[in-house]
Amino acid sequence: MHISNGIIGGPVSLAYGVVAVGLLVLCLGRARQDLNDRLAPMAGLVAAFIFAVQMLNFPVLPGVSGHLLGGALAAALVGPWVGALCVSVVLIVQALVFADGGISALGLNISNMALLGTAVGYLVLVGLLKLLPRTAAGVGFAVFLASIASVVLASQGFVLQFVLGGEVPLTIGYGQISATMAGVHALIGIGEGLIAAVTVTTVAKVRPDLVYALRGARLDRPATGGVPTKVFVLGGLAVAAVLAGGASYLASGSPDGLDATTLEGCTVDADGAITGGSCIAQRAADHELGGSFLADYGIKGIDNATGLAGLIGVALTFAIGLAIFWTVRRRRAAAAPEQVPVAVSAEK
Amino acid sequence: MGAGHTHPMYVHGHSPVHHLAPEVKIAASVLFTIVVVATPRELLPAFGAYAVIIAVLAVLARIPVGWLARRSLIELPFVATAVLLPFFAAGPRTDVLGLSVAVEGLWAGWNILVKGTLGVLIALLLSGTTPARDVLVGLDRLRCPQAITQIALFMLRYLDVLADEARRMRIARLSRLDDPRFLWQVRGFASGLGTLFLRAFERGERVFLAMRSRGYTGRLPAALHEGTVATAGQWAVGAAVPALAVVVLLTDRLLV
Amino acid sequence: MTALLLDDVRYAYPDGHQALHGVSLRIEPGERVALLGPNGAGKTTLVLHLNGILPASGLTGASGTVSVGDRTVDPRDRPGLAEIRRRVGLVFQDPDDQLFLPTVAEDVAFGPANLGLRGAELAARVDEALAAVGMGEVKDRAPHHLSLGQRRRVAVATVLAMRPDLLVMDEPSSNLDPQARRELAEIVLGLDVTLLMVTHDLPYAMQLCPRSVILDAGRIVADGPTRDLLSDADLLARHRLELPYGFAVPVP
Amino acid sequence: MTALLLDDVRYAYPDGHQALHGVSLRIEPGERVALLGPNGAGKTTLVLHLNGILPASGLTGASGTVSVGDRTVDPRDRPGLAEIRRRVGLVFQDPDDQLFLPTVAEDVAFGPANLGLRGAELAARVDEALAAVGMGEVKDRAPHHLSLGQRRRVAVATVLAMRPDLLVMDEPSSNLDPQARRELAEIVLGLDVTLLMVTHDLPYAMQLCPRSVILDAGRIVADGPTRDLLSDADLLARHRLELPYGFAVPVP
Ligand SMILES: Nc1ncnc2c1ncn2[C@@H]1O[C@H](COP(=O)(O)OP(=O)(O)OP(=O)(O)O)[C@@H](O)[C@H]1O
Ligand SMILES: Nc1ncnc2c1ncn2[C@@H]1O[C@H](COP(=O)(O)OP(=O)(O)OP(=O)(O)O)[C@@H](O)[C@H]1O
Ligand SMILES: [Mg+2]
Ligand SMILES: [Mg+2]
Repeated sequence: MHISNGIIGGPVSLAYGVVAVGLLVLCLGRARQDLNDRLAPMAGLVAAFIFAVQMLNFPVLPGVSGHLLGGALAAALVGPWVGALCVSVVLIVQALVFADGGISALGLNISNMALLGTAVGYLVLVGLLKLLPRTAAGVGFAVFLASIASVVLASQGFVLQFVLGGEVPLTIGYGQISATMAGVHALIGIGEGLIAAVTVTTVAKVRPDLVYALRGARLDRPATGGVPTKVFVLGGLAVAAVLAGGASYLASGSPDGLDATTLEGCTVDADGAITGGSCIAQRAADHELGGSFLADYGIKGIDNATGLAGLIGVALTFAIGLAIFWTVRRRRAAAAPEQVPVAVSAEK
Repeated sequence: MGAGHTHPMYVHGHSPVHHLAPEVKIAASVLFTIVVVATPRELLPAFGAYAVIIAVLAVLARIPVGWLARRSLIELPFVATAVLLPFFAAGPRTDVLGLSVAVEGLWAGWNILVKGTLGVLIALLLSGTTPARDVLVGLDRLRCPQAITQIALFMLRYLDVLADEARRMRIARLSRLDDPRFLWQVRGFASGLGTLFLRAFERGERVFLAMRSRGYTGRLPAALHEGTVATAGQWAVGAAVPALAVVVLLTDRLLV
Repeated sequence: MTALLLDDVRYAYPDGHQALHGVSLRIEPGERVALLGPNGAGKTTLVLHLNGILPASGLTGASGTVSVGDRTVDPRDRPGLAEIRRRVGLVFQDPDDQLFLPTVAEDVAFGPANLGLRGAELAARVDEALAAVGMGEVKDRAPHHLSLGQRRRVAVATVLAMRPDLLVMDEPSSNLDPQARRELAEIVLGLDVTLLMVTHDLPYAMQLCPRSVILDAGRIVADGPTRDLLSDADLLARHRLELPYGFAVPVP
Repeated sequence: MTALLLDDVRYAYPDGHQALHGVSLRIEPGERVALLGPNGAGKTTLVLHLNGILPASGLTGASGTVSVGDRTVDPRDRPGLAEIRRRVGLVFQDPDDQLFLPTVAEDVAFGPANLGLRGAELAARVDEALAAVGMGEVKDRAPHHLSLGQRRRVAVATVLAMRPDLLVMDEPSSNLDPQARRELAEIVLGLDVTLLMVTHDLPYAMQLCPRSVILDAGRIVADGPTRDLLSDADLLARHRLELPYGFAVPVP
């Protein structure tokens, strides 16, 4: 979800830059306690891993790319403070060394992906870990859902930035943009959730000492100390509610400026533009993929269905997540099964 | 294996731009980009002038045009989707080539396209003339917090380790009669990914400990890159670029 | 039919470093040959040619042909490569290049499973190979959590389990404890395979291989009975080889 | 003052595997000691304790104390650790763990630069160390583009360049060609350091180290003059050690 230069106005970019620096300083302060001999290389690996998975990206909106974000993975393995630093490092290096994401949009990108994404991922994850059984499947499922939540919410962070500082008034409402972003990112979130869940469960099984979210305890053993359970459960539930409800609320918001003629022209032209874009180098396939999402949402926008599309995306995500969780769980009919249904229904 | 061999974006060379200290180049790039972004989108000649500055720098750095073009293509699709904006924007409309487009949208699309592209080119000039590790050295000298440079250093090293471990695992599979397409079968892929992560971590951890046992304290010893510290002259040269951009911006402002 | 035939093999690494300058070699079925030579001579590079890992297809700087039995290695011919890899079992110099699955048992089973073995037969093959190298106990542990010598033994087992026709081992005895080294020698002597073994351990070469080849700077500089080569102190000294402290060529 | 003192060191890896079951050892300044033992005995694990790499701070399953000279290894005491790491030079069993910078020269310079050397003095130190292992020519190449034996030699150079008081080497001779192995022995014999060397090469141990210690299953099972230990065939056999083919303990 890199934003390039020139999409968000100068003052808003600057404001976000200031906020990002402020929060990063906070993270640095907290990270100093965490960044010991063991965590330093892990932080580097997490950053490298995120860097690698972010290479697979495609356009979702003009000047904005879609790809895995990695905030929840980072939060699970190195904790929220170092995790936010890891993702920030990825973004800084990408901007400076790989010319990916605008240098002037660094504050925006860090706010969305590093700060918002990691924070949401961590809250949801820790909340779910309190509810789910401490088995490999439980941890994997928690990471899976946390990833989806973090990706979708980070995408909404962009929408907020666009509302505040978009350089141009659009015919499509913010609700639709929000739904588009949520829908696309719910799908991205599923992919990211699977990758993150596999990675974290593998590490948790062999080297539980490396999984920050488990606080060094082995699986199947209750964690000691920490913040009261209630806080995290409530936090996780609140985020899930925002996730499910927020998108639809935004989407049903204002179909302002909707005009049948404009939209007709828009779909046709959008197609034209996509064909134009697909000739660009080797990215053709990815590009068409991104483009078609956009076109789809454009068409459906006519009858206000975009909001629904976003909501369906989120719901679908959870459904698929549940299905995977159930199959995995049935396969390893393991410890503490009676806890699970409670957790799942609460999550819904 | 080791770190710092990742120079995917580095064009080897010995130009004056290559020899400029990394901290100077970073500061100049960031400032230049900010000037570009701060330029009102209507000042067309200013953008032309920026493009000329970039072209001159590219020639000085002896960066092949083909390389710049190929590299910027990677990022360009995201910027180029800006051509969609004229169709989505609200407000008064006009006809271009028989299509009805929004004036405001045209400007907005142009804004993203030109600032995005110039930004990409500036960043490419930086990364094409500065090895990744030197960028970190530069950040370090610009007083970037050590936690960040250290994570970044490990990140670059781990990119190598990941690639290297992935290569080893691939060869191991191949030589024992695996069809690489198997890699994409979900189970194999999933367990492969997890194992890759763990292996890479443990390799990297051992390398880290080996570094520690040779006295590493969180920052590369300055003696290893003493030769590249910026002189006052270099700072002056570096400052000239954004300064020139500001001059362009101001004169254009006054003229238009 | 020769087991292995190399004809004027040249190879330059992608960074431009020329590692092989025209190597020709012929090994008959059932022969056991030691490949000797100083560090950086190109032994590993040569070995990686034997089942088509090098040269990468389309690479310039590589020429010559490698044939295994009646087949020629050709990176573009995938079924042909698969057949060659079935015949040639390669033990890498670095065990980390060989082991990649989460448990030792899975890793050893990987090759035979690709050959089509299943179920009890596969399990038996795995157990047999692990028992041969004395690593039956570590079956369910993760390879990357073993000591280096244990990893090397498991690496040998992964290849033994495939029962190759041509066994190629790159310094198999390094990091092995003395008994494991002798046991490996006994295993190899008991197998009915063609063997090409890279080693710096000249007594070990003497013990296992009647014939030796010396590679230096990417060229074969000597080829003959091991006993003769090892008795020629001048030859050895020219190529950074020498008999170790306290060792004398045993009188036959 | 003893150079190295271990007192009842126990260690379990994070996956729960207990590698050291109480090791006590004392080495006097200037002694050269060989650490022998079968694969998986815990030699590498022990060696990693000597400069505070293991145990990681806060890890359960680890106990005992390690002292180097007048200092005790304590993972929480950072300045103390830095001092210990200055004194102890550790050559890892796997050179890939040791080399990580883009060129050989930089890698060798890394340690001395951390000690505060700069400019001409640093360059001289690097050249000297590389010359000692015969790797002066590969100075500007990338370590991961070297052969395994070349990498091992460079790894030794990275530690020699730091001029440690206590030199600890984990199987330094494996993958070295025979001449390089002898040259390494000569270098070590020429240095005025305390030496602890892990090896499976018993003649090499005999040549370099007057005293040997045998570690098996995480416990020290023998400690004495190398000549005596190597002459005790029963003892050796009990711990998977044996003299190689063709070697006889030279008569003094
Ligand atoms: N990946 C690589 N890229 C470039 N050069 C390489 C690479 N690997 C090896 N070389 C070079 O090729 C030459 C031959 O290397 P090779 O690994 O074949 O030697 P070797 O005979 O196996 O040595 P050793 O006994 O040390 O294992 C050496 O000079 C080495 O530096
Ligand atoms: N990272 C690890 N995690 C878990 N167990 C390990 C790890 N490394 C080693 N072990 C185990 O600890 C024991 C001691 O290993 P160590 O590497 O110290 O052996 P070693 O004496 O050096 O053997 P070798 O001669 O083969 O190098 C072995 O049983 C090994 O399987
Ligand atoms: Mg080799
Ligand atoms: Mg060892």
